[in-house]
Amino acid sequence: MSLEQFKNRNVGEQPYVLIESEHRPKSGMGRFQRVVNRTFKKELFTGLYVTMREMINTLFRGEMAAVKYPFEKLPISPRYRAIHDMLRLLESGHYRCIGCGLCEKICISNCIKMDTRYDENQRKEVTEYTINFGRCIFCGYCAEVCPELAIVHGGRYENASEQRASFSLFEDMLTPIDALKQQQEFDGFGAVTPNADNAIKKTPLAY
Amino acid sequence: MYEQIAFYLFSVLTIGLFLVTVLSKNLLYSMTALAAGMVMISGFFFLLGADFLGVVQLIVYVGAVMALYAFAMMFFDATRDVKEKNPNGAWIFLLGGMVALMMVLIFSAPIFSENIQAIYPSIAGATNPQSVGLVLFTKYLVPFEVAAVMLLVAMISGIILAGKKMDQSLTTEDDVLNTEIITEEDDK
Amino acid sequence: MIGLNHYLILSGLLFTIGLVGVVRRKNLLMLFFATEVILNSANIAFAAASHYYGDLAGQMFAFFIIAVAASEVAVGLGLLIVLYKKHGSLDLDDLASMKG
Amino acid sequence: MSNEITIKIDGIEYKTQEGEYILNAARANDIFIPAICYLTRCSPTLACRICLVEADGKRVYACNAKAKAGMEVVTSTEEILEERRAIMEVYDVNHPLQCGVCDQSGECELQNYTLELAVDSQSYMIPDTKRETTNWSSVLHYDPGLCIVCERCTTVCKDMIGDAAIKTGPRGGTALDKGMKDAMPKDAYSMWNKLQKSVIVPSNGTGETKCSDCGECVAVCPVGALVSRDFVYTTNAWDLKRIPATCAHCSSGCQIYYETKPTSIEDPSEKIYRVTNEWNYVSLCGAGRFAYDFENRVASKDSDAFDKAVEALTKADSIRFNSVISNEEALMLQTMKEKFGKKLVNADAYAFQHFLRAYGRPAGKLLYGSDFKKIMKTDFVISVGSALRNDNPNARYAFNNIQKMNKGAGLYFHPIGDKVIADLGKSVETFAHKPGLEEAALYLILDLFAKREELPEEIVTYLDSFHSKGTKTIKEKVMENVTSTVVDKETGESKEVTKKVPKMVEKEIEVDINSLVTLLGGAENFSEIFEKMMKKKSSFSLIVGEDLYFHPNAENLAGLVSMIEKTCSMEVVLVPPKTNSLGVALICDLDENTEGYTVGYNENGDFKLSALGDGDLDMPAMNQQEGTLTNMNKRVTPTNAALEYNGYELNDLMQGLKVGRHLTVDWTEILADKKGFQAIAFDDLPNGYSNSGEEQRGYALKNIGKRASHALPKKFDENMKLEGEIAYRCNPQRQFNDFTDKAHQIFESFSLYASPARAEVLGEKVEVDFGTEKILFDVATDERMEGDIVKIPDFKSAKDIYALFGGDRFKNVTIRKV
Amino acid sequence: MEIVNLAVLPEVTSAGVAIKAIIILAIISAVAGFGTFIERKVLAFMQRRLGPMHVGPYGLLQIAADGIKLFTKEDIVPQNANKLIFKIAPSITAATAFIALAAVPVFPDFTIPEWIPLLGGVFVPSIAADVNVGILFILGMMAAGLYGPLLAGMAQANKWGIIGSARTAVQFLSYEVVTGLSMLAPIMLVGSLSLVDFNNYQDGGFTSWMIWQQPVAFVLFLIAGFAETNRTPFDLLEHEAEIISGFATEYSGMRWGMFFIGEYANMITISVILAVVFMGGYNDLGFMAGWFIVVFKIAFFFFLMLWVRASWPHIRPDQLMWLSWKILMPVAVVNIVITGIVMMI
Repeated sequence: MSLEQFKNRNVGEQPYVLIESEHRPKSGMGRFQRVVNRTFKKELFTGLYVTMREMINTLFRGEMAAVKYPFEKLPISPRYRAIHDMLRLLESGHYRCIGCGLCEKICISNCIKMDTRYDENQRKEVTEYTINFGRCIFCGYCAEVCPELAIVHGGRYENASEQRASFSLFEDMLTPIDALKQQQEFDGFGAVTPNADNAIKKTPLAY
Repeated sequence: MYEQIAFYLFSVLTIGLFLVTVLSKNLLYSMTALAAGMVMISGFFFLLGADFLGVVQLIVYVGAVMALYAFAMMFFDATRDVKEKNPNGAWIFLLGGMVALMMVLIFSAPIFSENIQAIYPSIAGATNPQSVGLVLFTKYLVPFEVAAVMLLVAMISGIILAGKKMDQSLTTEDDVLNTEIITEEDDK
Repeated sequence: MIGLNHYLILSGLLFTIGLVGVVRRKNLLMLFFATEVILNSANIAFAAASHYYGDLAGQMFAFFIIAVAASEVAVGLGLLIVLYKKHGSLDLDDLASMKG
Repeated sequence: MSNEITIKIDGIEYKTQEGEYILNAARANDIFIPAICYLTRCSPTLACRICLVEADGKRVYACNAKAKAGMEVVTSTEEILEERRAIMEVYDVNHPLQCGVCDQSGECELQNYTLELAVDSQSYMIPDTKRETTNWSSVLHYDPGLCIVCERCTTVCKDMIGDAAIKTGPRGGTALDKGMKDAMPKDAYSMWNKLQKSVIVPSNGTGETKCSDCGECVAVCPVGALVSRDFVYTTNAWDLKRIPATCAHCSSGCQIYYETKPTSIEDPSEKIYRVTNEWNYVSLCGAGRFAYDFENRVASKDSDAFDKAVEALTKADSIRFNSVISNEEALMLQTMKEKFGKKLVNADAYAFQHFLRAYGRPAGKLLYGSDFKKIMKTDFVISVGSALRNDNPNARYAFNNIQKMNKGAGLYFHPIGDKVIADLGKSVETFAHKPGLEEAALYLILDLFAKREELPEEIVTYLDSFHSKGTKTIKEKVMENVTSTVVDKETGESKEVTKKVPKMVEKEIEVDINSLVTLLGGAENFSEIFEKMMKKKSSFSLIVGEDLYFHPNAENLAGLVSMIEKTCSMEVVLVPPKTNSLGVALICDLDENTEGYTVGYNENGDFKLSALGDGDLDMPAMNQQEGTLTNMNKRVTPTNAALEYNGYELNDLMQGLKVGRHLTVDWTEILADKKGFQAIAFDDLPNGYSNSGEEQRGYALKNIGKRASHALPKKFDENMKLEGEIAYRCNPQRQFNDFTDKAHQIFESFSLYASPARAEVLGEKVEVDFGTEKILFDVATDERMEGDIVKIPDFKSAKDIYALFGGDRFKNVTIRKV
Repeated sequence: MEIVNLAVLPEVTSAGVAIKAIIILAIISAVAGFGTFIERKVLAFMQRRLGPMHVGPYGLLQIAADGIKLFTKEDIVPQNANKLIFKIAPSITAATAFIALAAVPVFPDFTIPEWIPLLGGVFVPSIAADVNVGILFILGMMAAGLYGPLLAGMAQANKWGIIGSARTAVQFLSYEVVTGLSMLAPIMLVGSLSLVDFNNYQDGGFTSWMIWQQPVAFVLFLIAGFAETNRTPFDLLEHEAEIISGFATEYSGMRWGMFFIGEYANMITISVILAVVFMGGYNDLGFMAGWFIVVFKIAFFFFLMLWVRASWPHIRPDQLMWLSWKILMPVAVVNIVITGIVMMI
């Protein structure tokens, strides 16, 4: 945007409101009146009143806003994008990751690494899977690209570490098998779109 | 007993601190030592029953005068050592010693004369501030007023001297000629 | 017992210290400090005399000395600042523009 | 050879050769015609039918139709597009949606063409058939579920490799609904019909291929159906870093890519996951493809050992090495010889150097005249003195390819019979002659192919002395006229009809009997066979192998080969015995025997420098160093370091001796001083192929001429042939040297190899008495060998087999059962 | 340096003075430390937070944790600093604050009951050193207290420190004038400089409190008190948003902690003076004992300081000067004149 355009841009359409600034008193008397007004009517004692009211509300009416963080945590939005979770299949309990490596490929900070092998059941098995949280920028591409909805962002946001690079291994991120029933799945990021069934072109693969 | 201990303690401290003041190369040390010495001197005043004088010493000397010195020192570089060519010390100390001796002799003259009468004797039953007030506002009223005027004049002249275009350099003659007295404008 | 002599001797010593400072130092601020020392030594002498003779005149003088000292500081410091701004130094040897 | 013609493709004129397939002509000119099943150097398979184009208004398959002058080709029309789309849809029917875990991981041609032809819906369906994955061999993994039966693998195995180890077999799938035929495009239907019936199976009827495990089928597979067993599900192709290199196992010097990636999450050091090649232009052998993990992992520089090595080199009198080194290293060793007077000893290159010099003397050339590129264009190939299957896989591929692609013929002279060679084509004649009679073989070739007028008198007389007249009874078919009376049923008329009836008649004819053929163990009716073989043949080639270099009369043989080249208008190529024997032979001035204190480089010595990790100082293996190799196509090809090497290399030692350069590759440019090499910096060497298949790797050596000196070849002595128990110094296939042995996927053992019949006699373990030394060997059976001669491998340098054989490849030995 | 004028109080034994001194030192220093806890709690509540919670029940032992932290922290002395002055400065703040307390009567005088061993029967005076210039002494000592931040700022070779000490000099000098002048009117009424006399002057119950006679002086002293103790909204000496930490920029560990102890002791001194001079002191109020009710008075002023801190923003240095010289000082002078006129009439 050139300077000319910048100056001529139409400000009027935007919802700006001009605030009337207080008139500066000209005479000494006016100034005195302003001091008196400020002191007794508006500012000083209103300030004291507000803080006192808050204190009373806090102490006696239970309007305490603080959460004792390490001991109690606020529920986090299911859409929150923190440390990754590896999900399991709800039916069998087997982990969903098939080791396709798409997350590894798409990761823009190059922090996902996996080792795979050919297992006894002739399937691709993920032997190790790590995310370097020193590098991860939580962009969510991995969750978006995952064809099996195996990797999603979870709500674990405490990722401070003593080391520059903190790694999470597959087991750390995987839903514990006994917590399988609590595994939640939400519409939205990294999930099947609500109208996914309609979007797929019907192919006669009825067999 | 207490008086003696206090006197000697204060004496040693005062002399030491004032020596530091006079001999130190560092302005900050000098200033600090001088201020501390002032506090000690107020201690003497308390010992001598001049409570009011002691408090005035504390408030005026320690609280105001020395603070002004400190404030002025911020314009100079207080952490740097003072570089000055000191003349040969021996002569000065000899001279100083002789003067001291003479002073002591002069001051101790009253010891031998017992006939000195108190012009303004202490008022019995009045506390020190009361008696000071009584004397000050009767016999010394005119000097007191003069002193007050003098202080006022000093204050104004100090402001004018130091306040001249504080933000500008005064290194050229022209600047000095062109400077105006700037009074603080009320822009509130 | 502490007598007047003690105070007078103390006062004399302090005066000497102040005097040595005044003669010896070349830095204007140091000169001021030394002057303060001299003034205080006088104050002690006055207060002591006042105490031992039961005469309040001594204290009165001390008050006036304090007042003079305060005035001196106000004017003197203003002058010092002007000087420093002009010459960049407070050394007496440097302030020799009037020297023939 | 053939004439240059002009054809029009999509309205633009292009030049191509007459008889070239349209598809190849288009590809050479960077025009895209989709094709799945066609392989450039193989015969058209016609399985995919997707290369459909319109030539002069008719629909033809571009891979199969030859270009004619003035032909107008349209690569895509509405109908063709529809047809192609239908074909791709059919290919996608029931193809598992496992792209996420498929090892092809994006390099998939099925994916590419599906997208290219915009297949976004499916019009056809059929029940799927369950197909189990199988392992065909130690290296081949086949998933028929993913297979689209394009038959590339079978084609390459037959036409290029010559194993023909796999073929299409029945799938057992549901038959197509007949109604489909009308409902869908014709070609798509027939393609589907075939696809629905077949999968790929080993052609020997068992579950295992028992082939030479070259893995070329894996390379050409367009989908993830054929994968190396070691590679299955270990990584995605996109994670691999491709490092262009030259295979360092045999003298073919094939172009390869080492594909590397960090080993695992715990171990960040790079590891080679697989080797790939430009399979359209070059074929690898099993060693090249699977023997890649021969690197010498060294933790750090061992300065003590280095100091000792410098000391050892300073006081050494001779340096012993083999030819698995780069040209640069050879030059360094030569520099050491020139500067410090060390003797350079290299068993394999020494013989080759001598042979090469003797061969070049009469011709006035430094090098042999031809290369394998040219040989593959000929239609009659002769191999002398090389166990083709084992010595050089690429020579064998060329031999085979000539039979399959050029409708060629071949003669194979070798004392040990080889079933694979015999099976390469009907027109291949093998001579299992006695060892020592190689001269006779060359004289036979002279006799058969030489233009008599160009030969010296003496030779003509000498050759004529082998011919004699004889008679032979043959049966001949003669047509006789037989007249009979036939009654017409309708009219009742009788008619005389004359018919021609064949009749066999015995006949005596006069034949020319060649005693050389008899001597070499040729077929009785060789002259007739040869007459058939020579039909429609125009170009000839000769592959000369290692046996000749190590022959007692090597010099005479070299003279004969030279004469053959001159008088028979034959393309001649010598197969260097080891990786860089040609380079070493050209660069180094070799000595015969060691003397005094010896430093061995990958060989035994008083002080051993070794890239195998068993020496006194570690050296980098060929996949850890940069440099150039001289291959048998007389090309100087660059190779790059695929893996990290932390230790010292030879150049560091040279620096220790104050004659080093900054980098090893700084030596590349100064190779130019030597015999045909050029002054090109290593970093400027190209490494690739053009679309038309032109090789652009490094540069070709110049064949510098020199003064010719003529000497007539000597006559041969029939008594030189060896009788009795004979051992032959020959490696099992896929084993070439210590490095292939080190690789984990190559496991051919260091044993005595014998034909099945002989192995049965020998039992499990034998002691071989070389006269000077006795060695215990396990007996291994080589299913494809024939005859009584046993093979003793030389790939372990530690065993010093060369010394035991004493400069010959055949040796009379005593074998005792243990 | 306590000035103990034994001649003035002949009935007071040195044991009593010592006990009083110990009481003051022990209680005030404890309260000064505890003040930080109170402050954090009160500020937290006013911002709907919990404040310190984890050390001890309701965070009561937070002060101990803070103390341990301050004592064990590394004592950093900057390389270019004037090291001696840098080290002395914090103790000046703390020392002057406690010396000033020597002349402050917090509780009425009492005699320790006979049944207490060793100390039974000792008379404990209401004031440790009842100098007849008590109120002026306190003001003087608090004026001397300005050397703490002043020297600290000048000694640390840091430009924020210099700015901090400059502000110290300006702010303390200006507001000493206001404190002195505002206190003058009550002094005129009482006719004595001794705080005990102030207390006795107001023994007539609620209505005789000085605040009703001198409301202007009360407000002026209250405002000046905030400035003298370096409390919000006048905490320009170490205003983080402007000058990092002002005079305390380079301080760490216990030296930094001493500034705080001094500040809290000064807060208590000001609270006590306000309670004694204007709010009836430790006189009994109705049925409530004086020593009991005075605690509430002091606590109220202490709380007021926290309350104001939670409520009001900082002001600019020029506004501070403007307030001092153009509003408060003239008002104080006028107040004195009016008081004098009223007294004459």
